[in-house]
Amino acid sequence: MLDANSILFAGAVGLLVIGIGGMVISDHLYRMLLALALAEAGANLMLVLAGFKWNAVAPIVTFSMAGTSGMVDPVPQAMVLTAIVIGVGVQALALTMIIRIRNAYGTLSMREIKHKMEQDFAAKADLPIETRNIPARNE
Amino acid sequence: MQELIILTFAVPLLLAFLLPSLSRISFTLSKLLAPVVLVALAVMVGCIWQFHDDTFVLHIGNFTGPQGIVFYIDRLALLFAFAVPVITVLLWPWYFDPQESSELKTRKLSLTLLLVAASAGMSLSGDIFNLYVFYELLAVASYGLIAAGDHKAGGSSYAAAFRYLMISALGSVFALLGIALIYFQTGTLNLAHLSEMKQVLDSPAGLIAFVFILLGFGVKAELFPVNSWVPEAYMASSKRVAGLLAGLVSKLAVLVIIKALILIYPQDEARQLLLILGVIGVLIGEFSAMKAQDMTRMLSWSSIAQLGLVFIAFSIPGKAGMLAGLAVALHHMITKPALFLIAERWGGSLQKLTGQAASSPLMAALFVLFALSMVGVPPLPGFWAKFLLLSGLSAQEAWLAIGVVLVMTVIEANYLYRVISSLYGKDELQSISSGHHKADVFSAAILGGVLIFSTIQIQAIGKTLDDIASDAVDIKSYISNSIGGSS
Amino acid sequence: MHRFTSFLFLGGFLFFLSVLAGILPLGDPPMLIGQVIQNQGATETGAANLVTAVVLGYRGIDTLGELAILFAAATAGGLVLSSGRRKSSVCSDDDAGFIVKTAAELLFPLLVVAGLYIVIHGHLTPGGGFQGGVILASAFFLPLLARPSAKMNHKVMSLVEGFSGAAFICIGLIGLFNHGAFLQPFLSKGVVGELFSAGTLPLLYIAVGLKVGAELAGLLAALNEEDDTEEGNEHA
Amino acid sequence: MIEWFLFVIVIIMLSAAIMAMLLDNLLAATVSASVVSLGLAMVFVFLKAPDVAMTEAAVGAGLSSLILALGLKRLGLWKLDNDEEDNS
Repeated sequence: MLDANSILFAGAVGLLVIGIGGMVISDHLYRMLLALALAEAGANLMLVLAGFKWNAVAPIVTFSMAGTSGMVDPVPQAMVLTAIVIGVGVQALALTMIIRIRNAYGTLSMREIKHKMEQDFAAKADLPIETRNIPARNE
Repeated sequence: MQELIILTFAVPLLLAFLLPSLSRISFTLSKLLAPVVLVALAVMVGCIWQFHDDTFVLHIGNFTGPQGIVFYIDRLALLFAFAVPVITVLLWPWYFDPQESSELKTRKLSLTLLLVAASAGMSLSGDIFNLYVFYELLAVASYGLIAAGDHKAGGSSYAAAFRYLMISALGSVFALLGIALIYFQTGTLNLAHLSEMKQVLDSPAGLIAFVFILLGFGVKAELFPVNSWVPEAYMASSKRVAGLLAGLVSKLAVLVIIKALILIYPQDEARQLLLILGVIGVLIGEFSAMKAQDMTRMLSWSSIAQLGLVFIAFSIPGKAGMLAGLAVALHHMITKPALFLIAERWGGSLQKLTGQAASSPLMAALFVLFALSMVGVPPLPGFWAKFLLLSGLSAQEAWLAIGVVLVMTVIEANYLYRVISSLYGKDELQSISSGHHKADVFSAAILGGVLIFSTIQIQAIGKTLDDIASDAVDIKSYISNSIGGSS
Repeated sequence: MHRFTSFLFLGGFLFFLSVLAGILPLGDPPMLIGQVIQNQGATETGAANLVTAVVLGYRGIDTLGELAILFAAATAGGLVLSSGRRKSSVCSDDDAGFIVKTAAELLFPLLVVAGLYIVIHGHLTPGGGFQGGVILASAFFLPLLARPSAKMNHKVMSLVEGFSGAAFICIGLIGLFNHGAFLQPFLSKGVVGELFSAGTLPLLYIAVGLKVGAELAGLLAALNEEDDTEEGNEHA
Repeated sequence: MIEWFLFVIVIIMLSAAIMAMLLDNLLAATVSASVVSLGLAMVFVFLKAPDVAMTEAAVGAGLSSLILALGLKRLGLWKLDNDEEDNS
């Protein structure tokens, strides 16, 4: 019942579902960013699991066992290294955008931001601004 | 000679790294150096195309066998490796807002070069994780370019870029997951090696991996469920960037999906899925384009619809599908950037366009030309693309899809005619907008020239495409070329 | 409605993934290329740490792509943060406390040494350019945290990040022109397990370490810089 | 034995992840997210992936938290208590 592989698989799936769920459902920009980090963590765990072999050793050749089999697969580990660093780069970039959005619109709610963005577009394209609320900006 | 093809990836990257230091010495130099290098690269690819008939394979780091990364260079890859620098030079940010600091401009140039490097890598690579890495590079560079916005965008460019980033990052998680699932089952990443083992992936788990990969790479290919970013991003960014993303970047994402489809997933289920998503994309795109009130949004939605057509075409099995898909994709690659260039000044409300043809007759004429080709009026290449698509579909007896394509063509003609009629309409309360920038006119005119040239040379082009298509669907030689039959 | 579809989607996602748990060969993967690399990796590249062999040897171009992604993220981040900003010389000069300042001075050399050590031994032991680069980045960021008025030297920064990335590509191009394939390892492979072994891989890792360190330090510094535009919006 | 250990780590990770999504205080949510990274780093050690574990600890738990913290400070959301509502 309690087998290490299924525990870790469940952990990866859990992180993925929580992360993706958070990204889809949340309305707060910063929380979407946290959710993205969680989802990436889940995907990374899944990738490492894809190369994991039970009862094997880490993929480092030592003098005692050079060349023998029974190491875990190094390829997914290398891929995860890449994916982790990519993830943090994207995260930092997203954070700079959040800071700018807040400066421009003064809010961090996705729904309000979308609304204001549409108004900006309408103003830019010389279209009548939708009259749902907020009077037309006059600059 | 032929191994120099790697330079199409390495040199733009090198230049992008060094550009910030270079522009401290002279900004003009760094602004002009990059297009020159890109043109030289395009010439080099042209030479390789001319003098090397055979498909060849580059083993990066000389690690032969499926454990290393392979660049697989056939005619299809060369075609894209040629198109990437050419289209980029045409859409190069030649002019800037005078208020921007030179540091900011340099950053934009660097990002554009990174986009070129990633695109070149994507057109050549034959390794699924390597493709993912290049795709991410493409994505990050395009976030930056969209966030840079155009001078009027304000906060909306950040908002659009952030929403795009979130969708794209979600897609990347899916793509990574798909690659993990594939690796779980096969233990390899090389496309040819995977193709050899495709029966392993002919299972529910394999198909789930395909769906994940489709969702991941579909973001940039403007595939149906993950394309809500498209109109916003194109509205917010400068039209040159929009043209680059719609014309070039989307095609490279499509290329990845097609490689996966042809080499790894020949099942009917995968093709059906692509067909359904493509049809939905066409329906949503054309109807939304019809409702659009401004030109940029209309072009964005029509881009989604055109890519839907591309997916419908590629869902036809065998060479017919490859040929039709290539034709539609290449046609879109030429027309959409040109239309976005035209929309640089005319991107606003459609009503304000009334009578603008008088102020800029050349651009109006070009718009008419591209619109006619997009609808598919006979002598123009767009007609032949749609003809190939429809004949391929009728061979498959996919009558529903044919009906959708035909009806949507009528709708497309309807909204494009609306624009044309207002362009040439007479209206006294016109507000002449400032004219097009010279660089825009020049690039659009070149693209128009290409379109007319291909109308004249349609037979030669048809034959070349036919060769490329039959190469591309030849899985056996793909496998034997890249891993030499041994594994 | 949106919430409902989201939950539906998540439910389907969860269902598919749980079904997969039964199908996938958990704990006993096929490892086709992994096995090959285990057998040949150490002799082909000369690196004892096979993950390094994969990262810089077999999949070196992935790593180059990744450096490019970091560069793109840093460039785009700088673009986003610097556009439309009025240059302000007024910096909030509230110094960090005594502890942070002293710790920064003490830790700086330690972190630099540790970072370099990890980078240089990347082909022998766990660690390498990414991990060491992150430590280097934090080392160079620490003084900024201690003294907010200090500014990072952008000119040096862009030189380091430009030339370390260029060095990686140039090593690759030397491989192409002298030995036939892009990023082909050259130089003597030495004895597996010794510091001076594995040919060009340690050089590549040094380039990676410097590049990662410079990019991340630049990003951190950009995020740390206050600008006056947001003061006005603070309570908007 | 080792299964139980992994079980506990996974439970901690998942609950920290849920907390990161539900906590109103964004600083606390950020800390929860870095707890997830730390747990993940431990899991990677058990998965015989020392390189990945080091990277995850340095990047995921360290650098990423630092970046997020700097961001929180600039966004003006750096609050230790919950008096003010935030629009999550």
